[in-house]
Amino acid sequence: MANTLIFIAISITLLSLLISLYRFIAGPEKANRIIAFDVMSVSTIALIAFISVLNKRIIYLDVALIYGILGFIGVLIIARYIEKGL
Amino acid sequence: MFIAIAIILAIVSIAGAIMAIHHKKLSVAIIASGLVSLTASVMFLLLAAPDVALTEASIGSGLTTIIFFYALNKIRNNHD
Amino acid sequence: MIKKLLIVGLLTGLAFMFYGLLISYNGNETLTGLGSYYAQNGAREVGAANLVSAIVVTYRGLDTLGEVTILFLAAAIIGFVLKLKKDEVVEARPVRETSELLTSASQVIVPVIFLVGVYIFINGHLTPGGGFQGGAVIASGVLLMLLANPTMHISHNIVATIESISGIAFVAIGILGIVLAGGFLDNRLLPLGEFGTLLSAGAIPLIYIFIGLKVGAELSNIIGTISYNQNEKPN
Amino acid sequence: MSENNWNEIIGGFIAIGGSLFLVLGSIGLVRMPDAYNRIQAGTKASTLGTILSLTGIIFIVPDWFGKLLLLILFVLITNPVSSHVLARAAYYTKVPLTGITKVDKLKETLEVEESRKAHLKKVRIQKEEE
Amino acid sequence: MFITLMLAWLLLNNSLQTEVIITGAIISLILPWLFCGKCEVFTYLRITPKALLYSVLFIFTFLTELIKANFDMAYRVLSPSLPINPGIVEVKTKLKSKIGRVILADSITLTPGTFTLDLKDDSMFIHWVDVKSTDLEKSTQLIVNKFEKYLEVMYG
Amino acid sequence: MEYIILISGFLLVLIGLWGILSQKNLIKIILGFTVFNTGINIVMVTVGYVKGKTAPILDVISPEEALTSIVDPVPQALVLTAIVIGLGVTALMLVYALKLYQDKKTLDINNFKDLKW
Repeated sequence: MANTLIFIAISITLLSLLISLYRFIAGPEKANRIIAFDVMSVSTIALIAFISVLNKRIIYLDVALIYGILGFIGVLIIARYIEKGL
Repeated sequence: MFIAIAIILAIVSIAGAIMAIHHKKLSVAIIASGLVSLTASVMFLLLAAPDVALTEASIGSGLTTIIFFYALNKIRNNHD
Repeated sequence: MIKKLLIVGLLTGLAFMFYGLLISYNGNETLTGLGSYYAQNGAREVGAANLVSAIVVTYRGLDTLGEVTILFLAAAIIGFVLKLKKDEVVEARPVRETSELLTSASQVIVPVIFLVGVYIFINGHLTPGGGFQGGAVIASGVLLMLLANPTMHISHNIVATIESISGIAFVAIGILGIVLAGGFLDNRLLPLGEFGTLLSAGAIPLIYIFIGLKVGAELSNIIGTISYNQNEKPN
Repeated sequence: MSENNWNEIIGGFIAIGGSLFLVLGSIGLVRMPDAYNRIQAGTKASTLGTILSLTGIIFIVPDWFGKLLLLILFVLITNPVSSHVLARAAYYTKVPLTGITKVDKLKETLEVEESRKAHLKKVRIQKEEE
Repeated sequence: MFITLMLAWLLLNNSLQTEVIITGAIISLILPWLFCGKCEVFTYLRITPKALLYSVLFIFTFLTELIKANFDMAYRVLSPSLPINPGIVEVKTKLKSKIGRVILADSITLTPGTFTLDLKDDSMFIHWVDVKSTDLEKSTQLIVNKFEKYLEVMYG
Repeated sequence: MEYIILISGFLLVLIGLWGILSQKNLIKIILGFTVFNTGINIVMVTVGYVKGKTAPILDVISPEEALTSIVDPVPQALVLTAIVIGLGVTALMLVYALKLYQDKKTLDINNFKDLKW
C-alpha cells in the first residue's frame, strides 16, 4: 500500500523535473536558467529520499545531504559570477 | 518503476549534454554540464552504488563546476 | 567540410562497436571472479562493513597512495603555472560587496558543513563515503567562506603544514603495517573490534582521517590558487 | 500491524501532497512573466514540497527521524538564502522587470544615492581645484 | 555553538552509543576552536522562559504562514488570468542582531507573495507579488510585524 | 533498467567525443572531455551491476549471506579512483587553457599554430 502511494509521488516528482527542464532549455536569460537549475536540484533531493525508502537503506540519505550542500554552493557561485563579484 | 525514473533521467542527461556541447554562451554550457553530472549521480544511486554517487555529486558536479567558473571569470576579466 | 564527414564516419564506427557490446550484454545474474572473493572474505579479513572502502584502502592501498600523489602533483603544477608571471601589473578589479544576509547565514552554515565532512570521513567504513568525499565537502566549506568574504585569502602555510603532516602520517601507518602485521597498509595493526560499530575495522578510520585532511587541504589549495585574483596590488 | 499500516498510508498521502506542490512550483516557473515572479513561485513551492515529502517519509519509516530532520532544517535554511542571492544578482545585472510592475522603491533609493555620490564627488573636485 | 554542533552530530549519526557520543564531543570541541571569530552569531541568544515560549509561538506562526503562502501561490499559478500585481516596496525593521535579521529575512521570503531583495542598514527592499500599499508604514505593518514581535523578544 | 542506463552512457560518450572533435573553443573541448568521462563511468558501473541485488555495504545484511545479495564492488572502487583523478586532469587542462589565453588573447584552437609544420 505504502509502495503504491510512493510510486504515485515519484511519478509526480518526475513530471515536475520535466516541466522545469523546459524552463531550463527555453529560459531567455541566464537568471531564469539558474532558477530552473535550483528547483531541479531541490526536487531531486525528494526523489533520492523516495528511492531510499523503496530500497529500505538509510545510507542513501547521506547522498541527499551532500546533494543539498553542493547544489546550494553551486547556485551561490553562479549567482556571484553573473553579478561580477567572484 | 525504476525504469520510468531511468528513462526520465536519460532524457534529462542527454538534453543537458547536447546543450553543453552546442550552446553559444559558455556559462550556460557549463551549467548544463553540471546538470549532466547531477543526473549521472542519481543513475549511480539506481545502480546500487552509493559510494560512487556521493563521489560524483561532490567532486564531479560540485568542484568541477566551481573550477570552470573561476577560470571563466579570469578570462572575462582579461577580456573587458 | 571533409573534416566533419570524417568525424561523423568515425563516430558511426564507434556507435556500431557499442551496438555490438550492447547486444552481447544481458545482465549479470551472479557475482564472478574477484568480486565473489571480496564478498566472501572481505568482511572477515578486514572487518569493514563498506566493502568498497575496504577495497580502496587495504586491498588496493597502493593505488590510493598514487591517487593522492597525483592530486598533490596537480595542485603543485597549478600553483606553478599560475604564479609564473609576476612582473605584469594588473589593476585591481572592483569586487561587488556581498549582501549582509549571505555573510551572516554563512557563519551558521559553514560549521555544519565542516561537521558533515568530518562525519563522512570518520564513518567511511560503515556508510558510503570516505576520505575523498569528505575532503571535497571540507573544500566546499572553505569555498563558502571565500564566497562570503571575497577579500579573504587562504594562508598557504597552514594548508601546506596540514597537508604534509597528514601525508607523512599516512605513509607511516603503511610502514607500521609492514612491521606489525602482514604488509604495507595492512589495517590489522589495531584490533578489529566489533563488526559494524564506529571504532571497528582496525586502522581504516585512522587512514581515512589522514586521507580526508590531505585531500581537503589539496583541493582548498587548488581553489585558493585559481581564485587568487590579483587583488593584492592596490591601484 | 494495523497501526503501522495506518502510519504508512498517512505518510504516503503527505508525500503525494509534497510532490503536488513541487509540480505547482514548476508550473509557476513556466507561466510567470518575469524572473522575479519565477523566483517567488520556485522558492516557496520547492521548499514546502520537499519538506512535506520528507515529513511523509518520517511517518513511513520512523527510525530515520534524525537524518530526515537534519535534511529538513538544512533545506529550510539554505533555500531562502540562495534565492535571495540569486534575486540580488539578477537585480543588479539589470534583468528587466515585467511591464505591469507598479512600484520600484529600490530603484528610487539607488538613484537618490547615486545623485548624492555624484554631488559629493563634484564638490570634492571643486575643492581640489580651488 | 558546542550545543548546536553536538545536536547536529547526534541527528546525523542517528544512534546513541557511547563511542559515537565521545567522538562527537571531541569534534564539536575542536571545530569552534578553529572558527573562534565566528562565535559572535550565537551570543545574542537569550535563554529565558519567555523567550522559549515565544520561539515555540514563532515556529507555529511560521508554519501556518508557510502553508498559507503555498495555497496562495497555487491559486495564483492555476487561475488562467494570472492575477499578479508585482512591485518592489521598502519596509523598516527594528532588529539589530545578525541572526535575528537572517531569520526575519528567511521568514519574509517564505510567506505569502513576498521575498527579500536587498538589505540596507535598517530598511529592507521586498518584492511583492500583489502590492496592497506603497506606503512605508502600512507595508511595514503588513509584512514585518507579525514576525518581528516574536523575534524581538528572542534575539533583541 | 540497466539497459536504458547503458544506452544513455554510450550516448553520452558519443556526444562527448563529437564535442571534442568538432568544437573550436578550448573551454568547449574541455567540457566535452568531462561529458565523455561521465559516460565512461556510467558504463563501467553498469557492467558491475547484478540484477536485483543491493549495495555492497553490510549494515543490514550479515556477512555470511553477502555472496548472494550484493553487487560487484570492484568496478565501483575503480570508478571512485577515476572520478577523483578526472578532477585533477580537468583542473590541469583548464589552467593550461588559461595560460594559452594569457599569451595569445584567444581561445580558438585554429590560432595555435606553433607546432604546425
